[in-house]
Amino acid sequence: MIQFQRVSKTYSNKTIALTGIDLFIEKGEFVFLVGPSGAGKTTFIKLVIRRELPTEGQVLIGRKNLSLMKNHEIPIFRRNIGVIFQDYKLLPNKTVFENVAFALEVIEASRKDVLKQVPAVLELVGLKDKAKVFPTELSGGEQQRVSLARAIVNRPLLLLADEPTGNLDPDTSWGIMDLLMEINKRGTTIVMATHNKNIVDRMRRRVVALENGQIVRDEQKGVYDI
Amino acid sequence: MIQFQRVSKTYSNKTIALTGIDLFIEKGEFVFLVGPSGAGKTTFIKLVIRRELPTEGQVLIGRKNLSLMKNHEIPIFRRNIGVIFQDYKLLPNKTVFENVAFALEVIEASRKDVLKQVPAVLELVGLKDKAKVFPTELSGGEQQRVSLARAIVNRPLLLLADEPTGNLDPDTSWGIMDLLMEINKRGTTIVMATHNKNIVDRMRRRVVALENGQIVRDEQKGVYDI
Amino acid sequence: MKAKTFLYFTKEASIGLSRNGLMSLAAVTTVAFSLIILGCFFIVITNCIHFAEMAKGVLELKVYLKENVDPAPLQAAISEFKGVEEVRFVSKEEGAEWLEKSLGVKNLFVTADNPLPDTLDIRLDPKVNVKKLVKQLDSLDGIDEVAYGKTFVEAMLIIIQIIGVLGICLITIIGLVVLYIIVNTIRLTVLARWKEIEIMKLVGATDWFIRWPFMLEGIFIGVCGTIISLLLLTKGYHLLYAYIKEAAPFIPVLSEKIVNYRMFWLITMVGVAFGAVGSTWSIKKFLRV
Amino acid sequence: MKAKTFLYFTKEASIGLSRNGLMSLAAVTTVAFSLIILGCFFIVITNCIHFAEMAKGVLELKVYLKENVDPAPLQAAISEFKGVEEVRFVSKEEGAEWLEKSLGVKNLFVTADNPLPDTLDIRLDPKVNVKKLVKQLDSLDGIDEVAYGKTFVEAMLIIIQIIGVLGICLITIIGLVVLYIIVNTIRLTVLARWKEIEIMKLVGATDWFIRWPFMLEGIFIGVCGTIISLLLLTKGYHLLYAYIKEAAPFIPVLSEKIVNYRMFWLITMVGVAFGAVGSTWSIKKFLRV
Ligand SMILES: Nc1ncnc2c1ncn2[C@@H]1O[C@H](COP(=O)(O)OP(=O)(O)OP(=O)(O)O)[C@@H](O)[C@H]1O
Ligand SMILES: Nc1ncnc2c1ncn2[C@@H]1O[C@H](COP(=O)(O)OP(=O)(O)OP(=O)(O)O)[C@@H](O)[C@H]1O
Ligand SMILES: [Mg+2]
Ligand SMILES: [Mg+2]
Repeated sequence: MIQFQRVSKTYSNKTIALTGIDLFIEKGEFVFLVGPSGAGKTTFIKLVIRRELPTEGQVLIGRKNLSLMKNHEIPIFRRNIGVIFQDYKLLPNKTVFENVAFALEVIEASRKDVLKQVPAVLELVGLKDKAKVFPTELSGGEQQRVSLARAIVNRPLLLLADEPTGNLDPDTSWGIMDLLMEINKRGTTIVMATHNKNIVDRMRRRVVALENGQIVRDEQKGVYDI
Repeated sequence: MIQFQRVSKTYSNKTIALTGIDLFIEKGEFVFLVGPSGAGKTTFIKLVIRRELPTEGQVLIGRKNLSLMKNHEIPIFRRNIGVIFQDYKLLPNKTVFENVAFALEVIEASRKDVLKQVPAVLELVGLKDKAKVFPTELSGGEQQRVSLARAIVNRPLLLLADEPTGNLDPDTSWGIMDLLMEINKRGTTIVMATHNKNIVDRMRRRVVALENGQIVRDEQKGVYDI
Repeated sequence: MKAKTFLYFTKEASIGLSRNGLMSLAAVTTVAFSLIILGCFFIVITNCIHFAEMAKGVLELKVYLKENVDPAPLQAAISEFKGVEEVRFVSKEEGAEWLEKSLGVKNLFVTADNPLPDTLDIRLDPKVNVKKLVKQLDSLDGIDEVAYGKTFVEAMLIIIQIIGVLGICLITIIGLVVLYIIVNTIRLTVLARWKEIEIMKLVGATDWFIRWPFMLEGIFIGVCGTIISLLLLTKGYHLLYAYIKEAAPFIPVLSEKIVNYRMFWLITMVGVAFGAVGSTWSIKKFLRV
Repeated sequence: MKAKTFLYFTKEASIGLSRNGLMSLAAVTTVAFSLIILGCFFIVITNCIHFAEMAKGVLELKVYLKENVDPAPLQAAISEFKGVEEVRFVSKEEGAEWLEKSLGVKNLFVTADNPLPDTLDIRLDPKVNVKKLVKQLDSLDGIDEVAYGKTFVEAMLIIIQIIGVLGICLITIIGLVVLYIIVNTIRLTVLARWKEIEIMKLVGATDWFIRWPFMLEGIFIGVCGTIISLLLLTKGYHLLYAYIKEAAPFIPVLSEKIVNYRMFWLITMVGVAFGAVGSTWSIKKFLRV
């Protein structure tokens, strides 16, 4: 599903975010991406959704080499990937409902589908009451869950979650994790960047640890620390 | 230091965020504010810095009743409070250095002080190398630490930290907690809203638990859960 | 594009406008006011040109004939010259009559010979080259003098020409400036929202999917600006027209109907088209995500 | 305010401008272009008014005297009338001379009596009320007719007056519109940054601390726009002046020096002052945090 071949990423201000990453993630896997602040987790995710291009090496998603992808292919490509952004990236001028619906509007889903699926997914993340509210009127954790709802509403093949429980209390976090596991069971590949030791340690899934832009550990059924 | 007298807050869209809060926090205390997502923790902090006014009841900081405070007093009042915002609230057009320096510029500190204290505090939060970089070029955890640096640079009497470790790995989080305890020891009152069970449980400080806008628990040397 | 999608775009555009209320308002008023400037210029300049055109109608050259010359062949020859619209023969007797009338005296030449010459009055085509025409006339046999009003005619023609040239230059400059202001204003509203565009792209929206609502917003801003400016301009011209017809009925002012008609097209095209272009062109930069 | 703080504000403003490059550029060009419109209008209108003023210099009324009337007392009386600038006596002999010259014939009245009347040529004050003056003249003894060019004079005076009134109305309207556009443009740049203002307030900045850099930015945008527009306008007027002096030297165009001087003040005031006002006024709303 995801294949990194000797990938390096240096930002335009010369910050080296990733160096020589070699990684293969299979379809249906659930992978934790861990590592200290600034290790390159978000950069990894940006490379996967082609928000950034690698300065060296190749990123392959499915059979697509992202560096060779044409401009008009990008939107179509991104529709198969759900992303929970670390900074949520909600549209400030749209209500919660509209924000989630947007992921369906772009694939020109029917009105009926929108009206059915959006409330359902908002129910799942516990924000049924907040449908008509704007993101600026939400608490941090609520915004995070809207981002999650938008990421999963069109049942993507690949789900990238960047610190999806950073602003959630443990109970809500576990609720979200149950949801992600459920989605994973239905076949969605999940890559989750996280600092939540409790979750990683209890789930015992594959753990890829980054440090200074390099992979320092890659374990099946791993834990947060060494 | 902080006194809430039967405080209620209903937002303009009729969301009830806090109801009947009675709370007294003494000078020099270290208080954890816990509670599920949407419980009203951020609203509490907004009331303390007079970002919002209570719809009912009184908020007293020091001897000041915030509802009676005159407009021109507000900036002066806020300068004695450091805030780590949940969404960081960094100025996008200023570098890391300038963002931190801003808290000193507003009190018209001398150039010398700025050049001395800003690098020192950036060193403390581990962002010495990032001084010349813009917030958009930082990772989530790095932005969070800039917000922290700005909050503490002018040695405020009161420090409000809204989820200050949400995007930090456990090691860095503990580093930050050590820093906060150090500051607390020097006499600064600290109120910290958090979801980090590990930290709360290990520190054993006063815990105020909110739920649905009400205080459900207020323990000295408390833990995260009941 | 499905009808449903287009409907969606329209809804999006109107939502975008209303939720960015302050910005939209600022943009609409700026567009309206720029168009008012354009309209004012247009009114002034078309009327100046109209005035000049009218003035052309009264241009004349006078040719004095030598005594006892047959005017008919000369009249025919001059009619063929370039820049000549009409040639009228005025006999010495008619000339005397006219002189008596304009001097307010009677029987000017009853006791004496009429010393006035026979005359050919030449009405000129506005595109005439006066100098060349005068040379041609001078070279004709039987002509005593080409005289009356020569410099006046030349001056008038040049003024008319200058009004035309400057008018067109000015309206072009102002038109471009107004266009720029409109495009730029809409650009500013888009610049403020580049983050939204980025987010949309990250969620998988195609460029067109993003562009359409912005374009419709631009068009809508253009339409609103157009309507407001047209209302004010037609009202303004109505008042101006009444004022001038009252104060100076002899000034040839263009009728409201003509001005409103031309202005409608000018303003609508500029306002609407460039509202759309402005927004489309502005988001281009931000679509590269 | 400490000098250090002011320095800080200036630094802040220039940083703000450069880091919002695209927005600043858009704002500067919009301001410059609006001022160019104002300048164009100003040039056209001041020249029209100047032209009209010049035209006033040639206004005359002619009064024909009855035969054998002594002109001196009449001349003295008329000089006292309101709206009269100068009264000149033209005897019948002088009149005949003038007529001979302008008709191009000689010895017009050698064989006959000179039938022309003695005349008083009255040069008018531009502020004259022609109808009233004519009535006054008619009531005088010894006057045969007030005749020559009456309607022409009346028409000219009204046209001159209309040019003045309309010119001032137009320049005021355009001035206000340009002001509005400038204020609004700067407003749009501030609107895009209201979040920054909120953050600054939350960190303890006073209103003035926030306002100053924005105000300086506004002034700077105004200054840049002013400089650009003045350069283009003076260059443009230079070309126009040369063109008209070449093509139609008889048209009285205002000298470059006068226009540039007046325009400099108008544009600088509008551009700079309202750059500052625009930004200050715009952030007001966002300071309530
Ligand atoms: N847009 C950017 N431009 C320049 N440098 C950047 C940019 N984004 C991130 N960086 C830098 O690249 C490095 C890796 O950043 P990244 O966001 O991938 O870290 P991360 O692992 O997600 O950290 P965190 O846990 O704090 O979110 C950091 O040093 C960061 O400062
Ligand atoms: N500006 C606002 N306008 C309207 N409602 C708001 C606003 N801010 C917050 N709320 C609502 O008030 C309630 C309390 O929000 P608050 O941000 O205080 O929660 P919180 O305890 O900080 O949650 P979290 O842990 O997710 O940050 C929530 O239901 C939220 O939706
Ligand atoms: Mg990150
Ligand atoms: Mg919160």
